[in-house]
Amino acid sequence: MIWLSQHPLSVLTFLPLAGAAVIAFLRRESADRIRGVALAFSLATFALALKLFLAFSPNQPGMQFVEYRPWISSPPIGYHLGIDGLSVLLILLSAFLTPLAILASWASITSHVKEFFLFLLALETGMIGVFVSLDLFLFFIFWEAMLIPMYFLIGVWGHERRVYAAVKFILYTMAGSALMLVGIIYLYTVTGTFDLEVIEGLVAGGFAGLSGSAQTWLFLAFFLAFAIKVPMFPFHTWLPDAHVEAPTAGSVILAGVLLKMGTYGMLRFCLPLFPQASREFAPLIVVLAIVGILYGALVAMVQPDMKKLVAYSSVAHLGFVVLGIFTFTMAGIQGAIYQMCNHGVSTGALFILVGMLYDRRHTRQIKEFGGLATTLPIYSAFFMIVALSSLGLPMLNGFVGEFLIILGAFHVRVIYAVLAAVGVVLAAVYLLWMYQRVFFGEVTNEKNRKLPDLTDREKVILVSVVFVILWMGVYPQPFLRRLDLSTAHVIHRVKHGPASYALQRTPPPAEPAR
Amino acid sequence: MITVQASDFIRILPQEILSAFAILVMVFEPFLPSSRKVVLGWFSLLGVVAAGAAAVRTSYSLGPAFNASIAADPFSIYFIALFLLVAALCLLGSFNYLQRDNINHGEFYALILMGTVGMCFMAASTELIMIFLGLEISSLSTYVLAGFKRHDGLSNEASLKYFLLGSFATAFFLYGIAFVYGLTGTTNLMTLSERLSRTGTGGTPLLWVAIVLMFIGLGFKVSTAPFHVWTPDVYQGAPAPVTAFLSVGPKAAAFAVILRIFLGAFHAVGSVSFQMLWLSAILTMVVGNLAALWQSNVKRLLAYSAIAHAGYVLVGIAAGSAEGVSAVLFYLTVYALMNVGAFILIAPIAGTGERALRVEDYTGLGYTRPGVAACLTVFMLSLGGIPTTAGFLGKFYLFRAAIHAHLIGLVIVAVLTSVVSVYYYLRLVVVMYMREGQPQATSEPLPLALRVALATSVIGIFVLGLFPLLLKKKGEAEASPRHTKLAQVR
Amino acid sequence: MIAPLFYIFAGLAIVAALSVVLQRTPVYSALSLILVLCSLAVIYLLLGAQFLAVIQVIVYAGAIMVLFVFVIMLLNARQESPTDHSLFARRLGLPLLAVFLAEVIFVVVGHFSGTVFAAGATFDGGPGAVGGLLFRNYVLPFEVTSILILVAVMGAVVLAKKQL
Amino acid sequence: MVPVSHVLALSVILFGLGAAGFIVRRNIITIFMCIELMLNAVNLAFIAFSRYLGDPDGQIFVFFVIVVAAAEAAMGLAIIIAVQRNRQTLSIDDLDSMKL
Amino acid sequence: MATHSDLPLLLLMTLAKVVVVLGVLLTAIAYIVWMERKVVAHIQSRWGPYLVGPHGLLQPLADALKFLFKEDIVPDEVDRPIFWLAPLLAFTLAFLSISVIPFGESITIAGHTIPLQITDLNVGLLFVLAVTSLGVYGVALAGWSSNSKFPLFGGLRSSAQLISYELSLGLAVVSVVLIAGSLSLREIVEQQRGLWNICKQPLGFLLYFTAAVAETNRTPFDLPEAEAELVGGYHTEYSSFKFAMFFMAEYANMVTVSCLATSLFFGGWLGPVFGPPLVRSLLPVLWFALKVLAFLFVYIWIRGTLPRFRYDQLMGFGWRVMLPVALLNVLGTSLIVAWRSV
Repeated sequence: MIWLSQHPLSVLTFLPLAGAAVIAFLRRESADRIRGVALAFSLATFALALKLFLAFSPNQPGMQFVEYRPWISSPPIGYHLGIDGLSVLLILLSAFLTPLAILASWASITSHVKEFFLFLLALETGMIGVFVSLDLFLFFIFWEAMLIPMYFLIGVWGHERRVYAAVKFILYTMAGSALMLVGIIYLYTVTGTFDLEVIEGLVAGGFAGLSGSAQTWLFLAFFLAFAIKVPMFPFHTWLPDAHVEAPTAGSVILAGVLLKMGTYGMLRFCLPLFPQASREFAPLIVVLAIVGILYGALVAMVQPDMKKLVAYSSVAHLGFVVLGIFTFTMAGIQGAIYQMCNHGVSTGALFILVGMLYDRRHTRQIKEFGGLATTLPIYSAFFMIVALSSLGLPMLNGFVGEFLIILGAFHVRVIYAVLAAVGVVLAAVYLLWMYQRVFFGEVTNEKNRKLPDLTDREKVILVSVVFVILWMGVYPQPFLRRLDLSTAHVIHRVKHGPASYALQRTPPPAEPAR
Repeated sequence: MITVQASDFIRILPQEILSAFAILVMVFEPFLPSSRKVVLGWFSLLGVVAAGAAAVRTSYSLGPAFNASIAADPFSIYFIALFLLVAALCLLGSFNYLQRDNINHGEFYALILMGTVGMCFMAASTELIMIFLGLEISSLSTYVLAGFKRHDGLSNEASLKYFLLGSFATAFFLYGIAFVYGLTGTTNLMTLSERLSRTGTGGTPLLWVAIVLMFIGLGFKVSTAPFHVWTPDVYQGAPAPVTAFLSVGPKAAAFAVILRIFLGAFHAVGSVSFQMLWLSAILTMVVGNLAALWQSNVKRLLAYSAIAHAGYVLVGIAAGSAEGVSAVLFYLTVYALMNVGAFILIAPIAGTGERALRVEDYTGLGYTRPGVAACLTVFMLSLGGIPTTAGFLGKFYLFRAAIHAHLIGLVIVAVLTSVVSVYYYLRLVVVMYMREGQPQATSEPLPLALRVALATSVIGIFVLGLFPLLLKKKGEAEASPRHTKLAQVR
Repeated sequence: MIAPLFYIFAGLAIVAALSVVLQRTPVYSALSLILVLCSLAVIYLLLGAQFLAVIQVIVYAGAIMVLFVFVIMLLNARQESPTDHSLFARRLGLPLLAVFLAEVIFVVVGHFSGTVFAAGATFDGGPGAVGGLLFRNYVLPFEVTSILILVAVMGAVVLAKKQL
Repeated sequence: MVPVSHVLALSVILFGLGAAGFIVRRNIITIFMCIELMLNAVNLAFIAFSRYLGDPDGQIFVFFVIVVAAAEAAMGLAIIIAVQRNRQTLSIDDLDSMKL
Repeated sequence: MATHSDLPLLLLMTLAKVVVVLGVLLTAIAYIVWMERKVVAHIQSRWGPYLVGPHGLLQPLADALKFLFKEDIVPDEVDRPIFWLAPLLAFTLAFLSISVIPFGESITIAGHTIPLQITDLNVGLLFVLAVTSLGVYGVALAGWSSNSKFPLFGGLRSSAQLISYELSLGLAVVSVVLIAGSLSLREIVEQQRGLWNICKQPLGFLLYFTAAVAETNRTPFDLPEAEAELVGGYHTEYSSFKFAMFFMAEYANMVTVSCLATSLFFGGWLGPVFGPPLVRSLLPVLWFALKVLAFLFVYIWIRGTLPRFRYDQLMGFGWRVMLPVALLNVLGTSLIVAWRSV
């Protein structure tokens, strides 16, 4: 037990996997017990994550709760875990969304229940693992391993074109990460370690082994992987397919967490490790991000399918995040991180809402609906709040993030801020227009007249989401406070490049003894 | 007169024991009724285990034997252990198959053992004559095994194609040896290496010719492009457990020979063999992976995948370093586990006469036979190189060695093609889990022997995927301190 | 004495080898091959390898080729019918092969240009010499050959016997 | 005396003819015979080198090649018989039942 | 090794020897046929040839004329080149192996010592084996090229038979070689001065002779031309001179095999030698000829008394009896040789 309390990150990471293992031994027929176990484990994980979040000290620089243990001695790969403000938020987000996803699929998943929840929990381990790894190799393992459960979630429990979507998803992501693997190995051959902190220290100390062109290529290798994952504008085509075809839980996790891994990777790896290249490529990336914002918004506007609309809105929102990151300003990056969480919560919630409607009507076409506000009043109210959060209404969470990002962009170039603001307006247009068509007016389709309103389980989900939305909108301080040092650190690294940063905050782990 | 000592015999103890068991199998064969031939199978398995024990014994008295024509060094012990593992898995996987397809003849087991003997000799020999003989023993055994379903046209055809192209390749290999001999006056690898570096004949075009010829010959055996054309037909036509055997055993043995010859004896020659390996690696990876995309027959699909994997191994060899060698050794073991596993699993799925072999036949298998499908999924993921499976770490080590040797372009081709490969590996997973319908595949329960073999492979894949050093340390011992030591005996 | 004989039999061997390749009837190919083998045996003899020359005739011409002829007769293999299945192989393979072999000849001739065989004082190609080597230096390969032959026998029986 | 290169040239020519025959011929028995032709070319090279180096070891190789050729012949012809029995053909072009 | 100055003379002498041996052999063959007919006739209480010449002694000549002048029929469907080649091959090979057999010690003419042997190879015995191993082709190709059912069967049978019995034959010879430690026939003969090999290798001789009878397709192993089943066997379609060539080849083979048996087991030309130098050098030839003649008589005698085997009996006997016994014989001999040399 003492060991467990001393290794909170390991426990947190592998608790869901333990749950998956338990489920593996449950009988296939007892579906409810399986669901219960899954929920219990995910809630336990969430509790742990919350405890970790609270225990995380906002004033202490560097990584916290560090665990180090040599794993493979040749090449020296360490089981190196640790979190900073950035990861603690994302872990919390993952741990929060997983129980919601489980609840959201409680009734809608009826076939192969056992496998479904098994994969879902395994997926959670993968996600948390990605956020806690401080060893490039370990990170890569979680990064790739996570694809498999997601692939199954989409491919087995998805909608009509699920196989296509699943394969497209996995191939796109793997193509990107394959090059990242080459980059990681190359980085290792140059520096002799996979340890993120050690490499970062070397780079900051003006490490001579990494020439300018090597840095550029490495940056591109890493960035491509992350850009595909985000997805940034020209690499986004897998996203609508995957989101639309995935089951609700899949979409929630996909939009809520998986996309964040891309932006997380940029912050964690691209910027600190390759500062010079990051600075060089920033203008191009910012432009792409803005294109993504506008393109995503415009395409979302014309979607006849609600889920697809939400999916494209993700492209736009993540454009914001990338824009914020590559402003290299405190406000921009903080806003970006905050927006990552917001998007996770509100888009996740939107997918859950669309999923609920789909469970009732087995369609997501906007034209099939109309006047739902009269038949489903509670549902409509929740939908409204979430939609407003997503479009960035002040007092709700979306506003804080978008505001900070636009602020950051403003510092770089005014035109960026203006264009981003146009994106915000467009978001309002497509969300509200959709809301209007679906919920207002007369009930046009007879099938919609007799729909049951929310069940208690659904209410629990939505209430918790709305609670978070409000809290994050009204009182962002607890979150932002924990980001300060991490953000400052990233900015320092990227701005001052390999020039002067000599501060070694945590001693690099000693070379493992044989 | 004849200077043969007792230690000489201890240094080839595994081979001796295997041969003895093979002969005993033949002796007992006529006395067993057809229904009880499986006893011979278990007996052969016993022989493999005994040979394993013998290999342990041999590892305590390392050194050259029989006038330095063979060496018991860590390198050879490693490969012998690998071959024994492959033989054991294939034996376990074949018991039921033989009975079911009514080809339950004792010769099968004897041939598997003999083939293993040949492969052991290939890996252990430091004399080109012995390598050649080992190659022939393993080849002849596998030619017969490929055609073991005598009344099946496909099996005949496989056997014939394997035989014709194999002999063709052998001729090239031999011709290469002839030129090496003509140039250096020796066929002993150690002497050869010495003479090459001492006389500086390394650069002569004649040696290049010899190297190219030998590489063509060995390239056929490991099925690198463009010498791979036989592979799909042979793998498809041969009985599935045999395919398992010949997709790994002779291939690994030929790689052992390539390592010994190209990195050991010819290391002084350098550039030509490197260019060749490099080019061949790229071609093989691209051809194997792209061709696999269009296959609808599972065995053919895996055949092209096996071609592609030869390409990955070549990446490690092209690195030309001790690191590369150790990566290759590790990878070959991993490859053995996953490929043998996949092929022996195909057999019970395909049913009597191997009817259900199309990818579509696997529809819904994930639900009708969850265990089988899960195993197959593990093999596919490992073949595709997904982390936490050994397949990933294997590739990782190969790529690391190559990047260390500044072969970045090669590695990029390798990773991209391996992404392509994920597509076709996942096709099986897709049909098993994501398509509705009743599987064409049979649903008889797996026999115990097969379960043991599969469990070994799956557990091995995960254990090596997470704790590679259990094996990797060994692999490194073999390759260190310098790869040039390969041909020498400590 | 040796040189003219060599060129005569070398020429014979080439012509016969061409005939092996060009004949459409397997029996003719087989007979041409026997001719090649015998010419080569003579060349071996000229090069001082008496034992191998005789072995060549006994084993190759007398056993292996008999087996071929026997199988040709058993399967009644008559003239092969030309097909264009292999057009690709011919178009691509033959030129490649030709280029490669021309290069090999060029390299080989270049490498050994001007060298003649040393006067064969140290060279003994009789059965005693070969046998001595075989049982002293090459005793392991010799013994391993028995495994090879066992495999071949077993294989031939497994594949060709009517009833096992 | 005959120059070494002439003997080797003969060897290469024979090898090449064998390889060409392997590609061109359609009858599997003939193809097999072409392989034998190649092996003989190899043997010739060995004997030439052996004589050239004054080293009898090369002859040992020839001895083993002949033994192997015999084993291969036994095996190969058995395979050919098995094929003929099941497929009633000796043409390599008819043995294409496995394309895709 | 001959030096260059000797070369023309050597060639000339060799040529002369070839001509002489060939002449003698051809005549001998003719009269062996006559002898066979006579002996078999007497065994069967008949007279045999009696009309042409005294005791039918000119009968061989008449036969030869008949063969030469009969119409040479070549059926339509035959494979012509091979149909021609087969008898030629059989004939040539049969006569080739005689070239290494020593039929006497040596003869000295005008200061030159001429060994009574066409060539003395140090691998002479192997040469004989090599040539006999090629003998299959004549028969097999004859059967094949006739493009006719019975000849084909005859040819196949004969090939199988030759291959099967060649092994035992070779192994029997190997045991002699083991004792002699040489492959040169001259040396093997010389070594028998004290004791003939038949005393050391009785089993070997039995094996050799049985296999030899089978190798020459003689009764009781004359399956390839078993008239009852196969009409005339492989030479059914042959007529006239081509048939004669087969015919002569068969008898030449008999002679060769007998010569070899004499050299290997019965001391070759060895025998009591006396008289003037010329007689001294010619007497061995006489001994040799007599021994060979004795063997030929045994051949004929067997033909006259034993019935023919059935085909499966023949193969079974070859593989299940002859081969194992021959192997054991080699094993035993080599053990004794090894034990002696220690």
